[in-house]
Amino acid sequence: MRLVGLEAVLFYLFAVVAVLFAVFMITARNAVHSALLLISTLVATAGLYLLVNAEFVAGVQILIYVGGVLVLFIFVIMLVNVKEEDTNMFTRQLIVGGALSFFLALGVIAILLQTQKGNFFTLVSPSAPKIEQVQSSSNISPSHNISQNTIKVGQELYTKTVLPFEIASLILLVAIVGAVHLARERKQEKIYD
Amino acid sequence: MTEITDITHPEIDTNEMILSMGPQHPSTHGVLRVVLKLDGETVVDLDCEIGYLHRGVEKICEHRNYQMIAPYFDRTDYIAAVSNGLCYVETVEKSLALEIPLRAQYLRVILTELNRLSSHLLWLATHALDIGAVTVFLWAFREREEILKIFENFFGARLTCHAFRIGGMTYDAYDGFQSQVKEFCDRFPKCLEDYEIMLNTNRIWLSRTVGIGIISADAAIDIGLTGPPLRGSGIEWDIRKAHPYECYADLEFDIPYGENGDTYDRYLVRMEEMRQSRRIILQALEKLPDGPIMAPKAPKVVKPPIGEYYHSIESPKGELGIYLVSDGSTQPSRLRIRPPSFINLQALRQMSIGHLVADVVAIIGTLDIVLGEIDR
Amino acid sequence: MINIFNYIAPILLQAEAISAPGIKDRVLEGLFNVNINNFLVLSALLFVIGVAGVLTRRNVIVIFMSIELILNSVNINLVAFSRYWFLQSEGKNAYMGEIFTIFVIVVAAAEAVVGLGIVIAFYRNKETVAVDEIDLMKW
Amino acid sequence: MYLFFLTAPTWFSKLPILSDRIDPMVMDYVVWPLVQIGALLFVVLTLIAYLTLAERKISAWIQVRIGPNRVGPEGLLQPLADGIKLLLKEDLIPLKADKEIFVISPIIAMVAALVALAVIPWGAAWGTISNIDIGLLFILAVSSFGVLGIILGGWASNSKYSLLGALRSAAQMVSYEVAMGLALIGALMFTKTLALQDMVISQERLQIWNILFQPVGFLIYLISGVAETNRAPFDLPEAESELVAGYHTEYSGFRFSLFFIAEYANMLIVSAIAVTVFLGGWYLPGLSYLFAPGSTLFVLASIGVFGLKTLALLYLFFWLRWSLPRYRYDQLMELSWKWMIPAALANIVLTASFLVLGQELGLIVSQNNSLKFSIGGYVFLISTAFIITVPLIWIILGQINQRSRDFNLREVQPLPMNRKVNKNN
Repeated sequence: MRLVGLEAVLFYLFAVVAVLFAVFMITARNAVHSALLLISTLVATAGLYLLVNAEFVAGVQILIYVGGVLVLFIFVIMLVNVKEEDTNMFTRQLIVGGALSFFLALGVIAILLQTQKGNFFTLVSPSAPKIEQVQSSSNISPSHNISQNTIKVGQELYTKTVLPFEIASLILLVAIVGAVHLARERKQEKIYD
Repeated sequence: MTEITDITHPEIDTNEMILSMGPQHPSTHGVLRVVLKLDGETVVDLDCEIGYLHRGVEKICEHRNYQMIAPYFDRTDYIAAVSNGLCYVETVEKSLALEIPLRAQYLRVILTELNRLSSHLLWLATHALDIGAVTVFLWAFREREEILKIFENFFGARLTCHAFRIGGMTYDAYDGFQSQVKEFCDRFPKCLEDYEIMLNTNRIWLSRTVGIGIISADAAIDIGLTGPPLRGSGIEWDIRKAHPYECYADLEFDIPYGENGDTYDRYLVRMEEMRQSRRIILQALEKLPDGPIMAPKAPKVVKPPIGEYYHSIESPKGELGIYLVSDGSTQPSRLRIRPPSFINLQALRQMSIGHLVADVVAIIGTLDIVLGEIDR
Repeated sequence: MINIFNYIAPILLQAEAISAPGIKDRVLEGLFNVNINNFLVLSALLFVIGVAGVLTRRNVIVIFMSIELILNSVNINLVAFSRYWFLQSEGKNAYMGEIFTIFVIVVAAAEAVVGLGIVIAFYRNKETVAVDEIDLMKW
Repeated sequence: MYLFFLTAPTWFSKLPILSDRIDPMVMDYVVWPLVQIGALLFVVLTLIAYLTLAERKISAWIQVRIGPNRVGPEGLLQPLADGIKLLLKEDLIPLKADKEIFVISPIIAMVAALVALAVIPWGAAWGTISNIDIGLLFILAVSSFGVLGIILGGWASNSKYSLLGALRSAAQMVSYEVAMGLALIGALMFTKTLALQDMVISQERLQIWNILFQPVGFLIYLISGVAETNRAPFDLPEAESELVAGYHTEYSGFRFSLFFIAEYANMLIVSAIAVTVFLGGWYLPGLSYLFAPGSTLFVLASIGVFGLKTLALLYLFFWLRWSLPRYRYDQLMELSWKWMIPAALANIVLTASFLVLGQELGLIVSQNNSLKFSIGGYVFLISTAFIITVPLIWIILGQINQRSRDFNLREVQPLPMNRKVNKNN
């Protein structure tokens, strides 16, 4: 796997955006700002997925995360009417937590560098497979020169991973029922019971 | 209505939200301010703040001659100016025990019924607009325009129409008045059908009005509702029938009344009233006699005998009454208006609690209030 | 400071490269030659940022968002692995990483829904969303 | 990365002046998409401006008025005047508003609306800008992104009406997105692809419009599309009689116009997708007999066909808006969750069953990721769609919703179609 030229530039663009906005997200005072910054991170991540030819996952990422989950987050923030936190944005464990995460960062990156030693910053040998380049040929029927990612993912999803797929749908069902039960009000409960 | 609490300055409750609807709001029909206490979008409680249009008409009347008072009444309920003027002159005539010439009576009836049509058309227009049917709004205005043209020819004014004097009328009908009114009446049923095509069979309109703002007959009487809101609840009460004034006794018409007391019934009642008004106008046009338009005995200086007088008529909005206390001088000692909108507005709270914000708008529309009349 | 730099720099730039001539070119060339490791580092960074958010923030909704970020960082890895494996295995079982990502997204959505349901239920009773005030099992 | 952009017409790289100076590859893969994007943005933005005029004119005709007729001949320059007015207006930001989000949310709404234009198959071959693997998913994703602009704009205004509008639109758009997505799945079974251009091509190959197989899906998609774009009778987020102007109550001038453009662009997209998925896109039976497929004339004609179909649907949007009253919020939700979504699910199940049944009966052959029908297959699928699917879904849902009245929070009364008032003389 190797991204060169424009793709590498795009990778760094998306990566920097993702990391920067993630940092801003955990330091934003206002929860809605946090949500918006998280959205930016997620969209940048979707861009990364596109770079590695995972179009379907990128689409799902935006559709579900941005269109569903984050809208839900913003909805809840509006509902509970969270104002800017003027005094204590962080818990008392700020220093401990910060230090812990810093060491975690050091550890993870050190492990990465150790295990992947030799892979970093080295020129990839010419024999490494290149990113597919598909030349378009026909004017009329473009179906064969677009990615087949969705079809492939779909085929594997419904053949090899049917059982996990069903389990996932079960999880969603349980989540729906649970959320409805948790969030309904007392008077609604009274009416139903 | 004893449990009215002051919700304009409530304690903060996180589950409930105070929404101040008005005085600048597209659908409070003027400068009504409705303070809504919402749980989500459900109305938990509401309170009306009125008085933004208060001009002290009643107080002004105490310092004017009886003739000078009359134009003030065009400006209380400016949508139904003719009816309001009629009520005032009839009260004074009642106090003077004046007999009005028959031609003047018939002309008055024609004009007030035309005014009822224009008022109901405006109600239909704004009610439909509140619920989102924009087209009905402009269609109703098209017909109202015809009526206003007749008014302009007759009174010289479109909104604050005023031609009734104590003892009769100022002007007689202009040339072609009868044919113009006749022409309008011939065209009118087709227009009503048009509105009904747009609304009566429309599922959205039905689901927005049926079962909304229900008020029972007993509750309606307790609050003192009059006019279409009362009739919508199933009470057959119309002052034109119960205590006929002018020449209504000679004219044939039906009183429409509903059963369920919801917004849809009130809508149906008003639509039927428009048909009945047209019927009255056509009869009155046919029977319109010749003769004088001013009572010969009408005094130049009006000095009602000492006493208290109350007279009420069926204005488009309900029972419009004037209570007059005379001390024998040329100016009333006290003049009190019983505005139908003011009383009808009191039902808003009872009708809206438990409904959604959108229904409050529909209910304000169905009550057909005019702030000029409420605030006076 | 200089000592610390001397200690970290070889790890960052790889010891044998330092003495080599034209280091600048090599580093730049390496930098613009994105491979799986870059994805791994990015994912690790996002993961750590998410952990920091979970550990330090008071607002429980922001904590939830940080958890989403952590899951997302895992997804980056999975997708990158999927692509890596696609090229290594010539297409055999190549989409498992992406499928796994979809499952992670599903689980994240379910988790967010239930979590936010709890937040709303909690807010109704306590009128706060600060984690350090959520300190009773029952009230 | 794959090439998302479709190929340029053959004459483009041979253009007299440019081809001498620019490499043909660059011409085809850099210059041509840029030309396309520029042309598309110009056409679409002009079209949107004139859609506002069209809406005003059409509403005027419906309401027995004349409509704008002062600026230019027959009011044709009215959009220009409106634009200048909006640009010159004072740009107000409420004091207590959240400034950053207040500024950024109309941009989000507008960008989301315009980005989706990129993948719509405006015409055959080079008439389309790009054809991506996840076309439909991309449209749904981007339009769900546009919801954020509305929600955040309403929230950032720091006004109660705006907030209520934002909350309404959040709930409304999320629920109708579900119905919308499910309604499209039935059609996907016939096209077997998410790429929008390929969908049109598959309909061209079968020589039929998908609406004939998917009447229920089309209806659900259309209704959810109207709801998704916040148009009447589902314009609750901006219901002027209840919420003043909903989420854009506090917006003025250019920022307001961005929301406005986004609304019209969304209408355009919803109509275009309906045309692509259900109404055959640029495919018109007989078009290929008039012009040679692939020729420049053919492409231009296909763009014309697509445009006409889209404009017809847009007219439907206007027509609906000016003749129907507004739904109430809970009724809107009921329509989505109790009618649209179950109906869409039932449609999926029934469509899939009939497809499988057709294959078992040998009327339909599935090969190489595309379907082939015999005459009997067409008759079978169309007749089952209209004779079985439509009435069955209607009856089942009616029954279920009749029963579910007991569980309603609010009492629902049966709607009287012919209630009359009593009269007494």
